[in-house]
Amino acid sequence: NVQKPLSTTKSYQRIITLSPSLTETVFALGLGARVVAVTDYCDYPPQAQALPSVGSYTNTSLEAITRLQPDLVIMLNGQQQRQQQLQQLGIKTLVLDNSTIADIKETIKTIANLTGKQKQATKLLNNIQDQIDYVRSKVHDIAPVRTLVGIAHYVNSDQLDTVYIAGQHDFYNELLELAGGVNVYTDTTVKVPSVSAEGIIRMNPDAIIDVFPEQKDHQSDMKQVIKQWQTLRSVNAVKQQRIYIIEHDYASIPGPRIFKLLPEMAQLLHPNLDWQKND
Amino acid sequence: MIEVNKLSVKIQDKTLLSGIDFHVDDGNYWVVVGPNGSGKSTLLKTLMGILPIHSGQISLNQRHINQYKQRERAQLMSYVPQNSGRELPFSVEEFLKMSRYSYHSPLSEWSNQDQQAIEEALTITDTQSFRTRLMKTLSGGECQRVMIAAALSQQTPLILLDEPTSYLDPHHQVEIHQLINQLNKTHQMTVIEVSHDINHAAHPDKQVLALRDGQVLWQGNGPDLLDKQRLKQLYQQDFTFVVHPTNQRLFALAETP
Amino acid sequence: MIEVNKLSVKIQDKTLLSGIDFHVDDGNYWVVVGPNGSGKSTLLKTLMGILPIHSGQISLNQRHINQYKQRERAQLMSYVPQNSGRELPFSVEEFLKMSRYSYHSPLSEWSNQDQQAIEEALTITDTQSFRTRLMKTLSGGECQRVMIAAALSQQTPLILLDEPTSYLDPHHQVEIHQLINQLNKTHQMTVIEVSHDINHAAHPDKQVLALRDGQVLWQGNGPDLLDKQRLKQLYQQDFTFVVHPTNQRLFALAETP
Amino acid sequence: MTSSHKLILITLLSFIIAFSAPWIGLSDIANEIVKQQILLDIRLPRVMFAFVAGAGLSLCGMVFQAMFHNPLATPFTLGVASGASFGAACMVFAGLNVTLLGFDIITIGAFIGALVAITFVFFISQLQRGFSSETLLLTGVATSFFFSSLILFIQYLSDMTDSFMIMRWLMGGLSSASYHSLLQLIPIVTISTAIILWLSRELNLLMAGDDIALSRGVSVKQVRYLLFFSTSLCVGGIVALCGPIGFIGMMVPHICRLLIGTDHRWLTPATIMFGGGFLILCDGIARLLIAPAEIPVGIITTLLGGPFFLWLLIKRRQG
Amino acid sequence: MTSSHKLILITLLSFIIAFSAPWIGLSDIANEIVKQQILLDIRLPRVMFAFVAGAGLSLCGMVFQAMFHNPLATPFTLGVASGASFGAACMVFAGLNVTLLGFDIITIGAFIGALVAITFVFFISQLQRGFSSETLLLTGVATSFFFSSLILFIQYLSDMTDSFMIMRWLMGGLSSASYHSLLQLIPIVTISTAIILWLSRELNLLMAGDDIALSRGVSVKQVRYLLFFSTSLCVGGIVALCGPIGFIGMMVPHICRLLIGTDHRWLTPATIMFGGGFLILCDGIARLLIAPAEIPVGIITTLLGGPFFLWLLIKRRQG
Ligand SMILES: Nc1ncnc2c1ncn2[C@@H]1O[C@H](COP(=O)(O)OP(=O)(O)OP(=O)(O)O)[C@@H](O)[C@H]1O
Ligand SMILES: Nc1ncnc2c1ncn2[C@@H]1O[C@H](COP(=O)(O)OP(=O)(O)OP(=O)(O)O)[C@@H](O)[C@H]1O
Ligand SMILES: [Mg+2]
Ligand SMILES: [Mg+2]
Repeated sequence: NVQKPLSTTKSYQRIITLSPSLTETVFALGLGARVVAVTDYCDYPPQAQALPSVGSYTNTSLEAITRLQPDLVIMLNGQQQRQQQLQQLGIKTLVLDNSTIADIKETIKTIANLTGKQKQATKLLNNIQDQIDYVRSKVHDIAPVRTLVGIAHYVNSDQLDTVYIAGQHDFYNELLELAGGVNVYTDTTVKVPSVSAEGIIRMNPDAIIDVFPEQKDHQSDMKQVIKQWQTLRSVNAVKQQRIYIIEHDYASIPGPRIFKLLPEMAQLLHPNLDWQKND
Repeated sequence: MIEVNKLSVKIQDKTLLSGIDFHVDDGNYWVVVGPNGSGKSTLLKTLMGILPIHSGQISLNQRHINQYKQRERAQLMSYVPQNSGRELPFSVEEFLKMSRYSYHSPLSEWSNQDQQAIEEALTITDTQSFRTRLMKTLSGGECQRVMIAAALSQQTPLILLDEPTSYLDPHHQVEIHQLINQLNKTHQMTVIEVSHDINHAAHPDKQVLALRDGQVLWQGNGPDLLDKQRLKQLYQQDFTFVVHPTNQRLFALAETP
Repeated sequence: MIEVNKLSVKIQDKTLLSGIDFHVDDGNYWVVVGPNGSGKSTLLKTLMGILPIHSGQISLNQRHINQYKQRERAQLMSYVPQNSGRELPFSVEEFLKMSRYSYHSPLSEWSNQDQQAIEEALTITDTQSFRTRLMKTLSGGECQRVMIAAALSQQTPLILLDEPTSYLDPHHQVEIHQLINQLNKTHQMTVIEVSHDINHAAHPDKQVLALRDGQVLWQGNGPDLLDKQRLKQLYQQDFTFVVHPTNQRLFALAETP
Repeated sequence: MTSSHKLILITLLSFIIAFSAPWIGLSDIANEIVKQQILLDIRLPRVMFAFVAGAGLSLCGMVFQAMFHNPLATPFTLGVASGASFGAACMVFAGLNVTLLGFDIITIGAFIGALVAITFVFFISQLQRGFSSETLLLTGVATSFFFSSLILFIQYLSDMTDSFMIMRWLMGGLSSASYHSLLQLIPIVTISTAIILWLSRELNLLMAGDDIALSRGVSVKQVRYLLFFSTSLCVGGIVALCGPIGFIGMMVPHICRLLIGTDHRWLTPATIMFGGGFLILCDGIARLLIAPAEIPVGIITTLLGGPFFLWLLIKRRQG
Repeated sequence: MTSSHKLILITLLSFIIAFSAPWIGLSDIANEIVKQQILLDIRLPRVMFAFVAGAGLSLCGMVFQAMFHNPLATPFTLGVASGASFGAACMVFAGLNVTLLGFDIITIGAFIGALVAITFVFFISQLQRGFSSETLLLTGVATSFFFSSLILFIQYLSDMTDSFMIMRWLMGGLSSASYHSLLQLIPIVTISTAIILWLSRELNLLMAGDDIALSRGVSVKQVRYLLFFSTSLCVGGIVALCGPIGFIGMMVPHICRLLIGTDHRWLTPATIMFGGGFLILCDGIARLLIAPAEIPVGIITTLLGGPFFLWLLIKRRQG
């Protein structure tokens, strides 16, 4: 039983979003008042935290959703199995993808179209485009910096263990290129490659950007992280002290705020440019 | 009942039996004798379908034995293996009930007849008192008697016994042999028994198959086994003979140098 | 050599042996007889340290047996269990080598003496030809002989044998008994053997311990066992006696009704 | 207490759990329609699904343990589950979103994976002349490892989202239960259960060893093939629909053995009842303990079943 | 070929692998200093670490299989590994950042977890009067399940990143190898190996059954305790430092048994050599196959070892 296309005229009033990035997008479009529930990890904006939860990202409760009688459930395409079950219960669903920059923009448009928030969407998208254009204008004729983007590794030890880095497929890679860098990892087979010391020494990046999504309940201190990287004495980035750490709660959420990473990355990679002008 | 023709049995290129020819009529009592490793157990296992025939053939009631389903075979013959049963996780009664397998379909009820078969077997092997004991807690001789009881519960016209009286004390040895004799005589049960007791084999009502190195050395009537020459050839052992005081038959005693 | 005082043995509240008193001198040959389930195997296992003493005591060379390390015990006594060995994943030679355990530390070399002990055991039990065979491919009697060979390889002054001649053909029965007699006579080896063969037990050089229901019914010199009354009491079985033609001693035959 | 009394008690408890499970924690819902929907469309199929899956997994575990004389055997030992998981992982990785004959593609992938694993193990065991239990076991274990590492490999190749989905799938769970999936599961489990119940007496005899089984009239080889294929299919089906739930298949048979003994004519029904009821219970707790969120059911089965098993074990030994 | 020849061959192969592994794939690096750093600071300790860990895990697997007469036993069967993993997961979850006596907190947590599991299993087995192998085995399995589900629970409670870390840790791997961790591992593994080598003959006798072992002079109970504690500590140490690497401990002993037979005086050294060499080989492949990225070593061990094992199994049966 395939669901009928969602109506663009009916204005959905009871929305449940099943991932942090979707929650953020929905709120950014000014739909906050229509959201009746979110998931455990949706803690931005703060209003979202006050809403009831229907479980975690991988483990949402069918029963909890049904109890709230939503008229639309928005989810990412990793949660398809839930979609089928919700459809069987007669609940409308919307499945979206947020894995690339284009996808993130498309998500904003799609949700806006279904909820009559086209105006807010245009504003949000223009805002994003401005940010992109501004950074691009600054870095477009400068040689890109060979950069390694670390996205996860264990920090509470002296030794650098396995590091998961941005591959060629994700939005970090896109952001990096927009910010005037180029990914030192060029292979395309592995989406989230893991490397150890030897691999990093081989790739020999000129800069290292280590992204940490959140630091709320962890006391791991960033000096320790720097120390870990410094064990790789022969790497250019270490020699030139170009190890940068980015810590933001939004750094791993592919929602509208992810674009804030762009100017930050660009400034780290090209500190000599004039970044004073405000946008 | 059983016709064995040019039977040979191999395990991984090793010949355990070759050119075995003999036949067993209904109601016969055969004793298989021979030195250790001569293939006696192998013969019983092959009859029971545990080891495959390599060449030659065995027919049971004029039908090739491989044409029987295992269940049909089990209704015709039961088997007491040599040296086994001591590690089984069952109680004696459970184990005996399992012997009635071939008479049942999954849905059939446990009948009076089944229960009677078991009770009889328990009584005549003197094992009633172990009924609820776990097999693995029995002594060697107790376990051996339970194994015999299990085979008897199967109520088959033919029974294969591999050294059934090993581990039995003199009283139970006599009793079990008495019992088998009686089954053979009054119920026409056909018996094939492996034994190292030549005086037991030499009984006039019994026939003897003497194996050596996987071949038949001799077969004939029981009393004819008691021949100095023949026994010497079979076992490489000298015997002297005395006359048994009660039955007046010859009784062989192994000579010790 | 061994002194057993008021020994009793229990398994989970069940008394297997109680009030056992006997003592074994150096060079004695004791035969333990008794009906099935009378506790013969239990006694040997307790002596060997496989079952714990519940009350009473056993001393070995005037020292309480629990004061010996297991390794020291194994240098003083070896053991042939009843019914075992048929599932072992070793070759015969490997298994025999394992018998020399107590003479070695992890670093000590395999000595000529070790090899000689094994070769001798292989030869006298007639098992040389199985040397490289896996234990689990042997026939019942072959395996039994290997178990005896393994105990002999241990070269102890005392040997415990639990029905060592079960499964053996007449020739090997004679041979093994011959062998044990000889070890007892010429090497002063102390022997405790469990047997159901009362004629074997009734030899003048042997002493007999008769168990019934976990208690000592009688103990004394071998020939004194052959008493109609005593045997009846022990086994609930009647015997007649003939005179053995070669050694002129009494020979008991179980009466069949 | 005799075995039959114990069996009746287990069955009764199991039914009480089954019939009360759907009703718990519903009182706070005012809206009758919502209540109906939750009860009929969500909980009822889920409870039934839990019963069928729990019963099936426990039963297959019991069969494998008896057949291989090995207390460590599980329904997953012969590689069926890892084959199924591999199939599922492939489908997640390929990212297809198709429904064929009413089955979603992950389920189909899992079932094909299970079949491939079964065929492979069977074929290898044939190459080895005969079907001896130890080599079959080792072949199964090697196969299981092999598929597991292929899964790891796929997980390694995929992005974080897919990798999470695969991990989630590997944890197993009943959240995909619906009338639809129930209808898919029931025939497979019923047929396998029927075959196994049919072969209870043969299972007892297999435990006594091949020689004794043969001499009592069991066609050992055929029975073993039949058991191998029917349990494997059953496990394949269950794993395809709800992922591997480890503890049930391994420990429920042991618990039941401690409760009711080793005779398969009692053990088989007891295992079915206990396994089914136990999974319903655990799933209920998993759903309600920190509602609205759900705890993966595998956590509850173990945290509840593990101590219970140890308690039984100690009690038996000391008693 | 006699056993001693085979052992020499295995040792030789293992050494060739060990000595060539650090040198492969270095030629394309022009910078001599970089080359030196990779060779001395990264590869050398890693190769040595791989040898020690591989040898240790295989050896413990071999001991457990012999001690329990069970081909499915692994160094992880008695719950040591899941205890260690649980300890590690706790530390990841708590997010502490302390170094004690030169050990980082995860390692300490893992080791404490292992000790807790060992003590628990030991204590339970004591409650059951005696130390019979089947109940010990089942106790261990239940314990193992129990800790595993506690891990799942922690994973469930933690956020995505932590949960990803724990998952990663559970895959196991050698990338944390350094001279530092090597120095921590060597004493534990060396002592345990020495004890096990010392008890080779006792292991043979345990395989023959307790009665025979006792009558040959083995103090069965003491030997079993000694083996239990020394293997458990060894496994605990290895798992604490490089996570559970499953295949090695289960399958390498079986491979070696097929190669060299069941006599532990040959099997023990062969298992050490093969296990060590094999893990170096697999780790090398894992590092180099898609360099600069790395594949988890567990994938390679299984994809390489599984087919090899099956091939040996078929060959023996047919030969
Ligand atoms: N799997 C096997 N592989 C190789 N040889 C075997 C195998 N099984 C049995 N044999 C050999 O076949 C021969 C016959 O064995 P069988 O068990 O039939 O002897 P038996 O006459 O019953 O001896 P016993 O009187 O000792 O019981 C023996 O020499 C035995 O070693
Ligand atoms: N684990 C156990 N639990 C309960 N009873 C046992 C256990 N082990 C042995 N028994 C009983 O103890 C008694 C003595 O056993 P034992 O094995 O010593 O007898 P035995 O004299 O060697 O007999 P046999 O001549 O049959 O070998 C037997 O009645 C046996 O059933
Ligand atoms: Mg035989
Ligand atoms: Mg006995």
